[in-house]
Amino acid sequence: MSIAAVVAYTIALALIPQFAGNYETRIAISVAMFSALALSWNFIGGFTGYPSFSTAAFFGLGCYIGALSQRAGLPAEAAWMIATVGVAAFAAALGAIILRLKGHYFAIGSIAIVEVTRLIISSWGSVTGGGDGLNVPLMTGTPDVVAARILYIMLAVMGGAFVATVIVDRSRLGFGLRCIHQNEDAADMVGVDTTRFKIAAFVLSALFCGLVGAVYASWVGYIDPTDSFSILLTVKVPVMALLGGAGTLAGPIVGAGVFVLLEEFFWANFLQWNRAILGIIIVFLIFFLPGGLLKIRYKNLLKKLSANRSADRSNTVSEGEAKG
Amino acid sequence: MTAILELKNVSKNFGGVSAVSNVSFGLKQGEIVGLIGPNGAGKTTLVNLVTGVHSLSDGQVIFKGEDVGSQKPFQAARRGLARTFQIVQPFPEMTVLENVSAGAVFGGAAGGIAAGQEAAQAELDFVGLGHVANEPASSLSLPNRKRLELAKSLAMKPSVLLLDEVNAGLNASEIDDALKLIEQISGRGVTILIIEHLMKVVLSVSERLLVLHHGELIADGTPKQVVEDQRVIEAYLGAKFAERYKVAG
Amino acid sequence: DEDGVLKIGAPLALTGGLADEGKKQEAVWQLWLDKVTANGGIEVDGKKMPVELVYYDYQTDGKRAGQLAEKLITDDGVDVLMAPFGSGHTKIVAAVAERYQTPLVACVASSVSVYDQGFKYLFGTLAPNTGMTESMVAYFKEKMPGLSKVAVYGRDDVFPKAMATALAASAGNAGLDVVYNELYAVGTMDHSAAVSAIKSASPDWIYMTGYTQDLILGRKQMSDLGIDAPIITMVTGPAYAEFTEGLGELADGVTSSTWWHHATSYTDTIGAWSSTADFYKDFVAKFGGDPDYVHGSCAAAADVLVNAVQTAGSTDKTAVRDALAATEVLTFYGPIDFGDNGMNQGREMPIIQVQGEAIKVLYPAAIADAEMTMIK
Amino acid sequence: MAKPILEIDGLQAGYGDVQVLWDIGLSVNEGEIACVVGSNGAGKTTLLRTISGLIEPKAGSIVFDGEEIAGARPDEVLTRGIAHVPEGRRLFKGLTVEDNLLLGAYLRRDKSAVRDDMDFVLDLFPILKERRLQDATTMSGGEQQMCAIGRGIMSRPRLLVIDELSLGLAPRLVERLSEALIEINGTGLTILLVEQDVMTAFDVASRAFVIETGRVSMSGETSVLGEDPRVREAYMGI
Amino acid sequence: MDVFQILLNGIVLGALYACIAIGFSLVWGVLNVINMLHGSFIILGGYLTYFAWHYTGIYPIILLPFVALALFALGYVLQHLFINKVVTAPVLTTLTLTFGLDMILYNLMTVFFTATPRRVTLDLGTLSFGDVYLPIDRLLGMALALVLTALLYLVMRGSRIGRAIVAVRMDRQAAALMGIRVNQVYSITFGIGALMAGAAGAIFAMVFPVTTNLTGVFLGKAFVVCVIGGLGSVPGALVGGLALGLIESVAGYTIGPQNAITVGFLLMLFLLVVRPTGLIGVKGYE
Ligand SMILES: Nc1ncnc2c1ncn2[C@@H]1O[C@H](COP(=O)(O)OP(=O)(O)OP(=O)(O)O)[C@@H](O)[C@H]1O
Ligand SMILES: Nc1ncnc2c1ncn2[C@@H]1O[C@H](COP(=O)(O)OP(=O)(O)OP(=O)(O)O)[C@@H](O)[C@H]1O
Ligand SMILES: [Mg+2]
Ligand SMILES: [Mg+2]
Repeated sequence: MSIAAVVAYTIALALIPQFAGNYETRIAISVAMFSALALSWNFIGGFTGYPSFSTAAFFGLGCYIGALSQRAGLPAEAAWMIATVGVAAFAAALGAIILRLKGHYFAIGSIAIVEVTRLIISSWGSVTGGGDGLNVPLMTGTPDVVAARILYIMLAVMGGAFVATVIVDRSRLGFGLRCIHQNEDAADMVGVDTTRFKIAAFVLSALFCGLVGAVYASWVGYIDPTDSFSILLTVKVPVMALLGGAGTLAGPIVGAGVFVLLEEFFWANFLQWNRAILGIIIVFLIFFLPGGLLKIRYKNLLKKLSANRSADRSNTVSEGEAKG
Repeated sequence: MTAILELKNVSKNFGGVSAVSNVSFGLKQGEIVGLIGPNGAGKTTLVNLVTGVHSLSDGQVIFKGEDVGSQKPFQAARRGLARTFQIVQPFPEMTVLENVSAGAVFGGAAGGIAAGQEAAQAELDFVGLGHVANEPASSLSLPNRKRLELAKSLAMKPSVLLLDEVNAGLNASEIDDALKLIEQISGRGVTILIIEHLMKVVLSVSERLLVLHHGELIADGTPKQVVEDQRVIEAYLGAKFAERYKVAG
Repeated sequence: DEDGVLKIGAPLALTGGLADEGKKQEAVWQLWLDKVTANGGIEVDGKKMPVELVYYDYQTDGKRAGQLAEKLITDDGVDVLMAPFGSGHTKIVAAVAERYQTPLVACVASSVSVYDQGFKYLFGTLAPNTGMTESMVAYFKEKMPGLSKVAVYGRDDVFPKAMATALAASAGNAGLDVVYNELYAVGTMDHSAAVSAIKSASPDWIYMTGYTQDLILGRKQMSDLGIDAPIITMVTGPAYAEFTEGLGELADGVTSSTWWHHATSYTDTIGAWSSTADFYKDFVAKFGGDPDYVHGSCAAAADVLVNAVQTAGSTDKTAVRDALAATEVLTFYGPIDFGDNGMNQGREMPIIQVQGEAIKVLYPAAIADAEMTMIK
Repeated sequence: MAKPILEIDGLQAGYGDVQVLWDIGLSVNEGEIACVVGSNGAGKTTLLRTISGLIEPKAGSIVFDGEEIAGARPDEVLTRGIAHVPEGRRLFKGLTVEDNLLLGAYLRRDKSAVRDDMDFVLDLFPILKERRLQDATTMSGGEQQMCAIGRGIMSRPRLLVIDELSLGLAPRLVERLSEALIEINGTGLTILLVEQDVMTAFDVASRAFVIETGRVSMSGETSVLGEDPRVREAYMGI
Repeated sequence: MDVFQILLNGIVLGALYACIAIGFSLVWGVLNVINMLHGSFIILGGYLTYFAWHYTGIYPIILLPFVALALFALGYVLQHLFINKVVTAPVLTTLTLTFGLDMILYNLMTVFFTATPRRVTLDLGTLSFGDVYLPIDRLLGMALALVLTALLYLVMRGSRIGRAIVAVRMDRQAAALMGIRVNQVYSITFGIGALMAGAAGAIFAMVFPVTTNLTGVFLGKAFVVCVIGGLGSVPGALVGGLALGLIESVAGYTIGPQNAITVGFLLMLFLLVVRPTGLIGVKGYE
């Protein structure tokens, strides 16, 4: 069911250049791009339950590897492939180290990765241009053609990430990742090779980000460390996945679409307050849609609105149960 | 006949604390062996050493003739060394069936996920949880969670099963059912090491008893020998128990 | 536009890190627009053409700046664009403008790296950094004959880095000894280590670039750690009022160079204001404080755009571009003459110094209103 | 006729949508040791949690010493004089035995009396005196249970409620603890005990309540109940 | 001597870093919440101090306790109204929540205070010992930071609320059974976290220019310090702060300021992997 819906949605997005202008196409590109990022994040954050904030590191590295390859004279397509492979390899190596961390520690480690990669890229000026950023060869063709092309590519990446999600969900890998999410020690004990599974999830979560980053670099024509390794991006992407429903198949796509459109709307209409409004949406989301849009249970929603009186107690007991 | 699982001079230190020191024993194929000892004697630690949760400070663990001293827990599981946790470790938001399937899919022989579910359902019926197969694991009461642990490890088709206090919290009548279960498992040819403070359980099913005290093995013999051992009474059983036991004969 | 309106678009950083700069752009453009509208629009081909200004906040987020530039071109149908603050974001917007063949005037981007991409639709009102650094080195050598050692310390960000690099090169070429030459990473909170290192190199001249908050702290730490270099230059520090406010007495004696200062006096100029004094009067009347180079350059950018439309006789993008390329005019901000790469060339840029509470112009001699003093 | 200190009537409680206690009615007399037995999942722990305020009841009343305490917060219940020793001991990791005991007296302001009670507890459990400065959670299970009980006593309660006294403890320790409980009770403290090992529970307590699926199904003197064939079959395996 | 100057710079800076990190560490260690608001709290403290000083001329040190109390109130209320409701949820939830709250606070600050850097221009001068200089405002800042750290340490060790905080950190249910009102303790802890941030902000306003642009930088420092020193531990934050100050100072001098921050982050990553408990793990009452 949700697979059919995603296919229909993808086709609808793909038709936008035919019916609407470049501005709408650009939004569609953003939607596809963030959907792909959120789907990627879902492998590690949704399935595996590891609070990863490394998205921007993978995205940024993808930008830079893609840009540098193109500047070295490779055609764009080859540059994108190199970026994908490079970022995946980076994630595999990194995963072996930081996936030993759990919970908050992992969260911190993954944020630190973003900072460290940013700092290294910016201080390695001789290769990366440092704070000056890099110009990426512009794609040839009229703006309409370029925009449509970028849209199709981003949609293809999103489609690829979704297909990967479906496959993983139905395979041993997905089952194992869910086990790890629930209880890692127990997963280990029933024979899940947790290290390998987690690295696989981490690599999956990096691979599409790297690709998206490289395509993005070709699209915008100029990248710099601050924009490529943005902390905001690294938090936004998980929020999108949560908004739609982390761990579900189509949730990240729903979340990314809704988020991008909301952002667009508030930003166009509440100039000065758009950040605060986004903050309010996040707060609202945490309280009223903890399972995401795809898991709304309206009965509970009403209850939530009226409850919370006995927070003192419910907290303490649920904690007690968690400890067995 | 050689032992299926053998520990040779196994030791474990945590920082300065020596939790297990120089323990050696073997389990013969098909045997049920009880492991008792005061709280903190090192029983759980021993299980953790055998299943690769902790690394050995010293000594060897030999399973089916192979030195497995440096294995990871998942490797132990795939080799056929299954265990239950003293502090139960379910996958709380999965159904009971999914919990057990995980054992079948990853630790057992089951090929795909569907085959795993089938095997899991069979084990659930076996331990008496068939009727709650589709409930979330978090809704089970503690003893049922322990049974779930048991089903999960059975689904892994183990050749050696290490049971760490699976019966704690059961009352005397419930224990009787549990005993039958253990005997049936043993009937499948599974070698069992059972840790329990409930003497009723240990004494009824064990063919042999090991006693751990301050990390050292202080007795290894038939239940009768062990229960009458003065050191065991002093360290573990207490005078009153010894008296009751004598009276009961 | 076909409908006879000149539509100018601009993505602006009205919130986020560069909000203060973005708001300056917004303010001065509003001033400019009011002036133009009061005249009934601009005169093109003998007819009055109204001018419309469309801008959006891009939240100091580069991605958004590009997205907005595209929205402005395709959705709002603007005829020409003006770029936001800073070389980095200008680059992003320039790529979009180039793709849509829409003329873009960059008013606050001076790094050559912005202009060396062969873009045809990009023009900048600021002059190349090197011009600024070379004249500064020459001027200081003249004022302080013993000047031999210079320390350069800059933020690793497009513009500050470009300035630091240019100065180090200019100083080296002029035979000065560059005794310290380092960049600091974005996100550096404290400058003790660098300032101590600079101190042990005992330079005669310290040249630091960065955001205002960096410069305030840097200046303060130089004093705290006992540095006694006679010349301290901070770019663009003193050009902004916040710098002097944030530093108080410590600002005294700090030099800087800037692309424009209101003490310059150009007369008989094209555009909305007929002289620098005219602009200054209007600005002070509306905002109270003094304008800085951002204000000047941005207003002048609007002027040259209008001038190009008038020369072209229409808002046709290609025609306007060609007219811009051929521009050679005098505005209240000074002469504007776009070179081959689109940058404004051949200007003499002022060197300024904080003296007491005020900003004084030291150079060029024609507009100087004070003698340089050394920091004790 | 002994005076009841705790009277529970028509109590219903549970977790979220799951109701566990359906209709609990029981009373504990001042100065006695009473016990609650029942099979797994019958709701014993839930009952204790409801008494101590960790769970809010859905219906029913809990009267302690003449005052209604149903729905009160844990700190309010403790202030009134009920201390709860939870299942699994739950000692504070990283704190010494002494600090753990002092936390039991968290709500008390009478410093010198707290000192006296500390001495009392350390005399009652001499092993704790030896381990006063050891991290409490590094002790053996039985020692930890003693510490948990001691911590309960430190609040100077009038009613001490203990969940699963013997769970996971070596037989010898269970024996020692039973003796200790009787000794504490001798100082006038009322005790309500939950225990799976019915044999041990009946040795210690004078009266018992049997809970089945959230209801009290039988109650009475342990000497009488201990002979009841239904109890013997269902709970003592005889 | 250069060496002394570098070490001294590092120590003074380190004490200020510690001050940034303590509140953050406490909230993380006790509530298990990564408080993304922390950077904004510090800046808010800085702005409040600046404006109060600017308009009344009252000496910032006198303002410090008031600013700190104002932040305590803000923190208490935020925890009480929002964070307490999800405090047992997974990391991702609480982190995202505080991130959302931070976006709101940040937006409010940029609208009301703008991003213009502000500084309390007291300029107290500098002490010099031969070639080694010690700025008086920094010395004062360090002293205040150390006093605050010591006070908090004493509170944690000696006071009732300190004991309650520690108990809750270990086991909330058991703490509730000791009569501790868990949610209230949470709110107080979060309030103390904000209070320390406010105090740090007040100190910073005297030493550094305050601007909203710096919230992320402060937050980043807090992260690094906490991980280096050990979560939830007051002495840990002090050790972590000093370590980071020294590292940045030495690295900035020897390998250049461009890489100094990278070194700090790398050290943090390294420690995370080899010793997640930090240099000083939490033990008992700290
Ligand atoms: N990870 C660890 N770190 C430090 N010490 C440990 C660790 N695990 C166990 N210990 C210590 O090792 C000793 C043995 O503990 P273990 O859990 O094996 O005892 P046990 O015999 O299973 O006791 P029980 O019957 O109470 O379950 C104890 O003193 C315990 O505190
Ligand atoms: N936190 C919880 N959330 C939901 N259900 C729970 C929770 N805790 C217990 N239950 C359920 O409530 C019922 C009663 O549990 P309770 O722990 O009160 O039983 P008990 O009599 O103490 O049993 P035991 O002998 O196992 O300790 C069980 O069915 C259990 O599954
Ligand atoms: Mg054990
Ligand atoms: Mg119970």
